[in-house]
Amino acid sequence: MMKGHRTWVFENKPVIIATATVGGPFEANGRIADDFDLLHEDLWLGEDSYEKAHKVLLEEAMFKAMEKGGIEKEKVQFIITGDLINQMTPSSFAARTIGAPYLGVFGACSTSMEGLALSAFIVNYGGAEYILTGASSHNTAVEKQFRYPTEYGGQKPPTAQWTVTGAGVALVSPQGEGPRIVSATMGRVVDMGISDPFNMGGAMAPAAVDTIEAHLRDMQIDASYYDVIVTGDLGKIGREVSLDLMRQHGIDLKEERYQDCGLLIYREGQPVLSGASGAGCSATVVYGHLLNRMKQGEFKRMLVVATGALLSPLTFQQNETIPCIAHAVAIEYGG
Amino acid sequence: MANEKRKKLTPVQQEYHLFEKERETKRPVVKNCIRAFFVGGLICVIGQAISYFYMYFFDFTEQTVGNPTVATMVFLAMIFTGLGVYDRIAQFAGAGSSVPVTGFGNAVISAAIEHRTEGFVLGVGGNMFKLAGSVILFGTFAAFVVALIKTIAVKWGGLG
Amino acid sequence: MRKYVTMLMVVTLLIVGCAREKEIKQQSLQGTNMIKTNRDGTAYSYKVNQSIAKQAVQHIKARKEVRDAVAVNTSKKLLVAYQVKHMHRFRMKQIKKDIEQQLKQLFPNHKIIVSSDLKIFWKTNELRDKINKDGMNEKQINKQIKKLKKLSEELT
Amino acid sequence: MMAMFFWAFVIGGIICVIGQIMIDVFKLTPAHTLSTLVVIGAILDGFGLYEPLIDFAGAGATIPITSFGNSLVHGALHEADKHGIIGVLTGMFEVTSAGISAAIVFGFIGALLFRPKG
Repeated sequence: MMKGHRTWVFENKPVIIATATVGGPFEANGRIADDFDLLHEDLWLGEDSYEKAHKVLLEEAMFKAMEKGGIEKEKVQFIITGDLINQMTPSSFAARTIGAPYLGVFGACSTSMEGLALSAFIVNYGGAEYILTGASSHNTAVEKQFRYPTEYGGQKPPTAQWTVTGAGVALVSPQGEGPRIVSATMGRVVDMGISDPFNMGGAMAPAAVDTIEAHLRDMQIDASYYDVIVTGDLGKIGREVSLDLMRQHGIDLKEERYQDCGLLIYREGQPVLSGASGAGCSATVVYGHLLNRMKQGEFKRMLVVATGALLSPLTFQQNETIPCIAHAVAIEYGG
Repeated sequence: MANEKRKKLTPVQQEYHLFEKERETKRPVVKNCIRAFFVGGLICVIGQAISYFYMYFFDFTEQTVGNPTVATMVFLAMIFTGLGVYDRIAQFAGAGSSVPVTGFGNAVISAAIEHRTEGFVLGVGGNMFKLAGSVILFGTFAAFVVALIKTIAVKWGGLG
Repeated sequence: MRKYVTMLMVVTLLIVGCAREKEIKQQSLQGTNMIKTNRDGTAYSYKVNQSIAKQAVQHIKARKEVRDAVAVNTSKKLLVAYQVKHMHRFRMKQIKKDIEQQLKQLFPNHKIIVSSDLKIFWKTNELRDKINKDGMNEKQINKQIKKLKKLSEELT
Repeated sequence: MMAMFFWAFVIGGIICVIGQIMIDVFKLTPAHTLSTLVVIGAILDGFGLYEPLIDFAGAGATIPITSFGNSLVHGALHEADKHGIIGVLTGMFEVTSAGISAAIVFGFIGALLFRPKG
């Protein structure tokens, strides 16, 4: 049901019956390594190219999610995934392996919540029994495409972020045990004129604020309604900027209730500069770490605002600014 | 360049620009420069040592020793790039490791290694100069213009 | 684009400026001479008289820019290799011209070969020591000088 | 010889600092920075200033990428001296070829030997 201008409220509260996350070596050294289902020691995952490794990440996460949800791959009705690679080949190739109808979605690093919102919508209106949705990214595959060759010695400024190697997948179903999806607010493209591709957090912060504001307005609730509001990958700078922006707009948000996936995933001292980013960032942290904490009863209501920077290497070279987007999904458990 | 770009922005965007700038972690310019100075200087000292080595043991003069020295430095760049060390050094040293000829070598070699998965012809061959190509292009073209002007000036202007 | 060009010019000027400044600076750092030469810098030859070389070395060493010099000669040729004090190295081309001129005036009957190259300096030094010790004949020295001349003229 | 090492260190370091300033202050990409430095090297040699710098600082001036521009101009001028204006075109790579050919050869060998470590 539509509420306000751009929020869906799901009366049937679709359930995330199972999730799975897969990570790489860098994530294995991170803060939330225990929340991953599968961690790889080798960035290549035994494949002969980074792109293939990227595909394998997503495949493994999908199979693991199905295994945990106790279903066969024939029962999956839709796959809704996306990633950052040109023409989204890792997602498409992984979908080829599963063989279910496939909808590729692109929202850059906000893909995870875009997929989850769409899945919830379809499931809510009886469109499917089981939907696999997720997002993935692979550090070196993404670096290779967006920046320089991985072995190239270019100094990154302190505003830069580290692309996560990982895939997070959720299995969404109309009934079952697990966290429930109650509402979702779709983002609009916000461009505040930042053009530095090494400052994604600063570019994406206004998009996150825009979506959070819209969600609260549409739902007619206060920020304190949620036990925790989690942004996708704003990093240190983006988080600070967005907090100040919200204060400026009169939204009172307690600092400890405002988390960022990009800051949760890695340990202090890992050379990630401003924090983590990438489509896999919000996917792995939400589907792994945060839902685990939810199931342990740490919090009941969570709003996940995944943020994405919709740029390409081409637009950057053509001196375009970076348009950004954020999608919010509210998840509740217990209570 | 940054200013020109900013002019095209709307007032709201400009306001946000300033808002964001205030909260952005500044680049540690002074620290970076000091690091660049020491690492860059050190690489040049290594180059000088290699020069003396070639001059002492082979028939190279100060004039001709540049080529073997450069080749050796590029070779070292290959080893360090291949072992995955050069990008680590670069994150510390910045321009200190990219301005010396080793940085040029690193740009070529890293691209070559990276695109090996696309095959030797289309991958390695096609992408080798994707970073360093501009250096060759602008170096060659600038040299062409400079040399042309100078030649003309000397020949017909009686200069030089 | 204009900004880019201005920046380019600024940086160029900066480098030029810095380079000039260094030139004016005092000789604060002067390398020690690592090559040992005879006290007079020349050698006595049994067969070929090295007095011309001896004279040349004296004249060149008298110049304030020159740190060290070594020379050998035959009856027709004079090969002089010298090292410039570091702070004068910016003007090496000019110094070379001056020295060439000076030597031509001093020894009009000799073909003068001058080099400031370190390698040539080493080699000349070696050659001189050899003349000193073994007493090479005119032909042998000529051959060596020719070789060094060729080496000093190589560009790449 | 020690003076040579010292000045190689200082001049080489200074050139790298200029590059760092271009990256950090003028926000240029590495490719822009290196291209600019090469052009500066070519221009300096045009004014006859780079050669003295090499005399003075040795590897401190030959190792930074600026020397690339310098030697391109040098080769061109050398050939132009011998063969007139057409030499400008043909002589360009005469002196510089070592850097480029070394990069090509070792780049290919590198591709045969290594894979990116990430």
